[in-house]
Amino acid sequence: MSNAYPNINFFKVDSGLKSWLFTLDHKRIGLMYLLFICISFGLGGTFALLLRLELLTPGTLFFTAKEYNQLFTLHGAVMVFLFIVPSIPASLGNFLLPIQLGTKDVAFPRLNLASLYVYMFGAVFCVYSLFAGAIDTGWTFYTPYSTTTDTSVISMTLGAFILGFSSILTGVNFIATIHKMRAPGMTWFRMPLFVWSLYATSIIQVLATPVLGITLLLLIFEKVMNIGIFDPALGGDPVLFQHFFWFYSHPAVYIMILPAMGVMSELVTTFCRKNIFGYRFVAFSSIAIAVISFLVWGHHLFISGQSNYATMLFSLLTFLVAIPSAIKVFNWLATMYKGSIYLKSPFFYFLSFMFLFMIGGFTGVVLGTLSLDIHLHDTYFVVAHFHYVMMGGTVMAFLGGLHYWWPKMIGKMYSEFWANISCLLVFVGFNMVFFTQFILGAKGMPRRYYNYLDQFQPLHAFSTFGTWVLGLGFIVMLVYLVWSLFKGEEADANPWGGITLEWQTASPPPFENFEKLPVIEYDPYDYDKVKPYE
Amino acid sequence: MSDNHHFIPPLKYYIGTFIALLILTAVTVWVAQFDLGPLNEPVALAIASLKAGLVLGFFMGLHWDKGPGKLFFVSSVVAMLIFILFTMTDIAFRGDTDAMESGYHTINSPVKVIKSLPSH
Amino acid sequence: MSNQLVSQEFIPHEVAHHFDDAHQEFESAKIGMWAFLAQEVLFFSGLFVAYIVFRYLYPDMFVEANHHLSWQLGTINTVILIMSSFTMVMSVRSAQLSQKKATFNYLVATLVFAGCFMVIKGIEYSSKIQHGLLPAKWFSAEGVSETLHLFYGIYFMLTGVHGLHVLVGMGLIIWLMIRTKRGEFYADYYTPLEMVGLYWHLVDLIWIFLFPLLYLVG
Amino acid sequence: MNTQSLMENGTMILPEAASSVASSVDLLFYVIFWGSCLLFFVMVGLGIYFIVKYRRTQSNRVASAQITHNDALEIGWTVIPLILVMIIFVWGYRDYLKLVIPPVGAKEIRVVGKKWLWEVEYVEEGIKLLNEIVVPVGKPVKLLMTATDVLHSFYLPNFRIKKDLVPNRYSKIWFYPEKIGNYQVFCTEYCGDGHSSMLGVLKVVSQSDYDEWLKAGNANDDIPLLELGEKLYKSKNCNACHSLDGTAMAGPSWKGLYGSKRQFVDGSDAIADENYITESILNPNAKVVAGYPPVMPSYSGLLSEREILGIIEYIKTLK
Repeated sequence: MSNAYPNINFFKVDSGLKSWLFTLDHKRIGLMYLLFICISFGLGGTFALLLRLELLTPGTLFFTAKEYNQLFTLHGAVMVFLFIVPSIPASLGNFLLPIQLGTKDVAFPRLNLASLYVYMFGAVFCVYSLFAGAIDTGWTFYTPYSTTTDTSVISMTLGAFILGFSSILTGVNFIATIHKMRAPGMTWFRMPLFVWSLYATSIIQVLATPVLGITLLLLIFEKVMNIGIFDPALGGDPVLFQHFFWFYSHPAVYIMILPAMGVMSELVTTFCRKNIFGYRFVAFSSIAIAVISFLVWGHHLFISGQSNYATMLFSLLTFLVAIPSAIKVFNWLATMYKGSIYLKSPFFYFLSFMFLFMIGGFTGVVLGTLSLDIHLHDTYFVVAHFHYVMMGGTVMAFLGGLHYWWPKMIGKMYSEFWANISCLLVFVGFNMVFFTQFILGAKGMPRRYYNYLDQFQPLHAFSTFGTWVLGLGFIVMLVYLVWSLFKGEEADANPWGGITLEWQTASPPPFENFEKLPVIEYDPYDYDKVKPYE
Repeated sequence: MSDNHHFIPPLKYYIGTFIALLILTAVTVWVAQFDLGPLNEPVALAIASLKAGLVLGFFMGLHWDKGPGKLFFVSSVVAMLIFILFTMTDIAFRGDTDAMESGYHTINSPVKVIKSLPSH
Repeated sequence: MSNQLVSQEFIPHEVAHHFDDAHQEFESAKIGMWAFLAQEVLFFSGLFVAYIVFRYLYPDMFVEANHHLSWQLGTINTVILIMSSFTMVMSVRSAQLSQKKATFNYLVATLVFAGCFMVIKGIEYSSKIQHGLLPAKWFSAEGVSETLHLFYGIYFMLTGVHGLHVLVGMGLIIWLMIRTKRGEFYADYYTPLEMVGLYWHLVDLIWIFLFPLLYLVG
Repeated sequence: MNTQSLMENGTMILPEAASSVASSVDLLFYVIFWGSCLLFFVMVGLGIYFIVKYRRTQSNRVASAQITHNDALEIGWTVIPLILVMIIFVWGYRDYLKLVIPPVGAKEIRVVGKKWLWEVEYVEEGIKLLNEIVVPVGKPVKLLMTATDVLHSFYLPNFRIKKDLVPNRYSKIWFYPEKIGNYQVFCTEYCGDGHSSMLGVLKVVSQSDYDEWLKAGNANDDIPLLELGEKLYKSKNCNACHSLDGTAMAGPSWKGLYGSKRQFVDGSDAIADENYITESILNPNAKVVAGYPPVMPSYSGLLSEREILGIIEYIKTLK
């Protein structure tokens, strides 16, 4: 079996639907993940457009209160569990991790395929929930509302429970791969920073996701047989549910953002042709974020009736997590200094990320501050903050990575002109939607409101207009990417002049990733030693 | 293929562990007959931890393991302890500041209430 | 030494294409397994937190509940699980020594112990059901404190999830028995045995903590 | 009942501060805000400068220097932000304690949150209000709150305070009103279909008005019945669940309700007359109309006989 197809690219090595459904090739699995993730993003985005449309005016426009509640719940649940948690690790990570490590595949290819099927199985439950009286609890499933509502809480939580295992399997696989499958000469400190960030992500996936599993299992049992642990009417404690839920869901936020940070490190080095500034600080800050992420979940409970000692402790630790994130941003900026900056669409996404993530980070400091959080908690300020981090951060990085690696994965180039247009539309639309929400929130507009006071209307309307610009940006992107699939120019092996391992093999890569397995002699971003452009 | 031959632990470790586990089970049941007051839980958990250590070290081979297994297991236990302890900082201290209500706003506080209210 | 044995009794193992050698394959599996076990610990941690929180909130209720549980049955089950752990580890050891028959027999013993554990668990469950000591919806016991159903909510979740792990383990052991019979495990390759062994010991490990917490401390 | 506008009053992005602690909270907000703006614009400026100066050209095809690290710089931008956020933490925590720990002698008012209204009770005075709290200016007030069904959260933007209401538990919140006016109360913990209608108002009045209000009680005797009913429809939050135009919300619409035949979940039916409507207000779960969840709270003790009559008169007019 080994080296049977040294030079044939992985698309051509085999064909037919079966060759995809039963493939063990990490590249094909990554692409299938990418497809499902994009579909989920489209679904979640559609819910977002609809719910913003309803908020164009106060009072009823198209939907009833219940339908609106279902819309924002589905938007949250689909975006979090189906899109953003697996987005970068399972698609881009799956495709690139073995290549960047200089190996043929992940450690457990069958487990990798299993995780894809588990993902699809979980997705079936989530989609079923759409039709069986869509869930209306908010994606946080807070008790006792979730235990008393008559919507399809069970199928959605079961879906999320199953998706959790998909995430765990990916994490286990990546950990074993990074520990054991590195190419000869690739020491820990010669790994690309994207790999470091995936390692940190995997730690969180493995250690935090099972708690989500048991939480949702308890919630399901709570609904089926009233075990009462979270039900105040039976002597249970609803605030305990919030502890359980956020013990996973806060680290999960870092499952979402850490791989994005890894993508940023790749983009900035390649497009500046420069060694990353402070490799070890950037690498260790990923691990630091992973560790600290387990210590801060209580900042979601500042007004829940949690004890004041816990509140103090969690606020203190929350501030600590700001530091490694700040280090990364400073280091990326420093990397640009004296570089040779190549202004192409992936780098525009890098710049968007920097811009938006900084705003997300600064408002995070505001929210971590106890006295201010009391005012801002559960207002649009929080909504805007996490969209700046999740969408302005993770989605921008996802798009940046997608554009950066698209020629590598597909072997085709897309239209740079339309890519720039779409990046601009997304950036402008995004700020229109969410910057207004900072003001709304600070002025006191609570979140999850179907109806609102008339005085808030101008800003709400502006925000809704923004979603149309944003939506247009994504439609443009969809068009030129699909177009490039069929009509795009053939891509070079190394269109950007990168020097990490994926750029040293063909586009698309051969079945076993490299013609000859590489031996690593340099640091990953050593542009003094490796000069692909000469 | 010479590097494939794994280290095979001597049998005495397995038998020793087995007997020690049985003895410790007997001990924990025996100790439970006595009421040690606040020490009940710590003693039972200490014995359980000792048993767990034996299982981990010998049956699961961590004693001989050169890979990151120990690190993984320790991190999972640490994560669990964080989960327990941090949750308990909430559960065990709710209403903790009730006692401060009589005094707090007199501590050089810039809250205007102090000046205008004689009760402070 | 094993080449001869392989030809007679065993099916030689083929290293998967993406690994350099069998050693890397084995070590990868082991790291993956330890990562998975870490996941298992955290999965149970939620139930332990629930236990601790409610024990803190309702200490008297836990003392009362303790009198309902039979420490004798708990002790027997503990001993059974320890014995099954021992036979499991002996089975792996026999495979390391390429002793096919012993490997198989130890697996059978492990399976039998696991079965006994589940039977005793069943006896305990049926007596709880008889007395109506069940989670809230079905709780019908009389003359006990109001919140006792919370203890049984936690009790059934803890032992139920643990029991589910035992059942999964039994399935895995049967799968191992079939593969052993076919002669797939020998000195150079026994990865699945080792991995299921680790899993089985973890299930034992969790019971080691459940036993004093549920049956003894009261 | 109009509350003062959150959008129009106040500083740049915060609503008007109406309590003693709010000004200190706002100061910290703006300190972080302007500090962040400064750092943000320095970073963005540097970024733009780098892009312009170091963009790829024929003469700049290769990075002009490969700088791998600079320990002093990196330790600097690790330690300095750490110190800054620790200062913010301590400041925030000190203000937090002021916000959550009530002073002695604060007037205690009970608040119960339920789907989807606020029940307010003055225990000493024996007054019950709905979605409305009346307090005198210049006296600290403590709210002792609980919920009866799901989580709710009591939010007073002008006072910068918010607290969850948890079933089976009491939570408390306090404030010191400094200015006379009507202030908006929101529910900020998602609680179902009527979440966004679970509004209330805090009326801060002068001491003399307050004393007069206490004396007068909560009588609505001088308003004609029909007008009273129309007023109560909004002020008692009937509008959260009952529409006037025939749309089904959490509860049946009031349009054409009077005199119609009602089909109940248990299969029985009845004509909606005065007695039926009164029963539905005081004991809503006795007869639940088919197709609707049994979520309406009882208004027993919250509405006087005259007020119920007013509502019935009002329903009669909705054909």
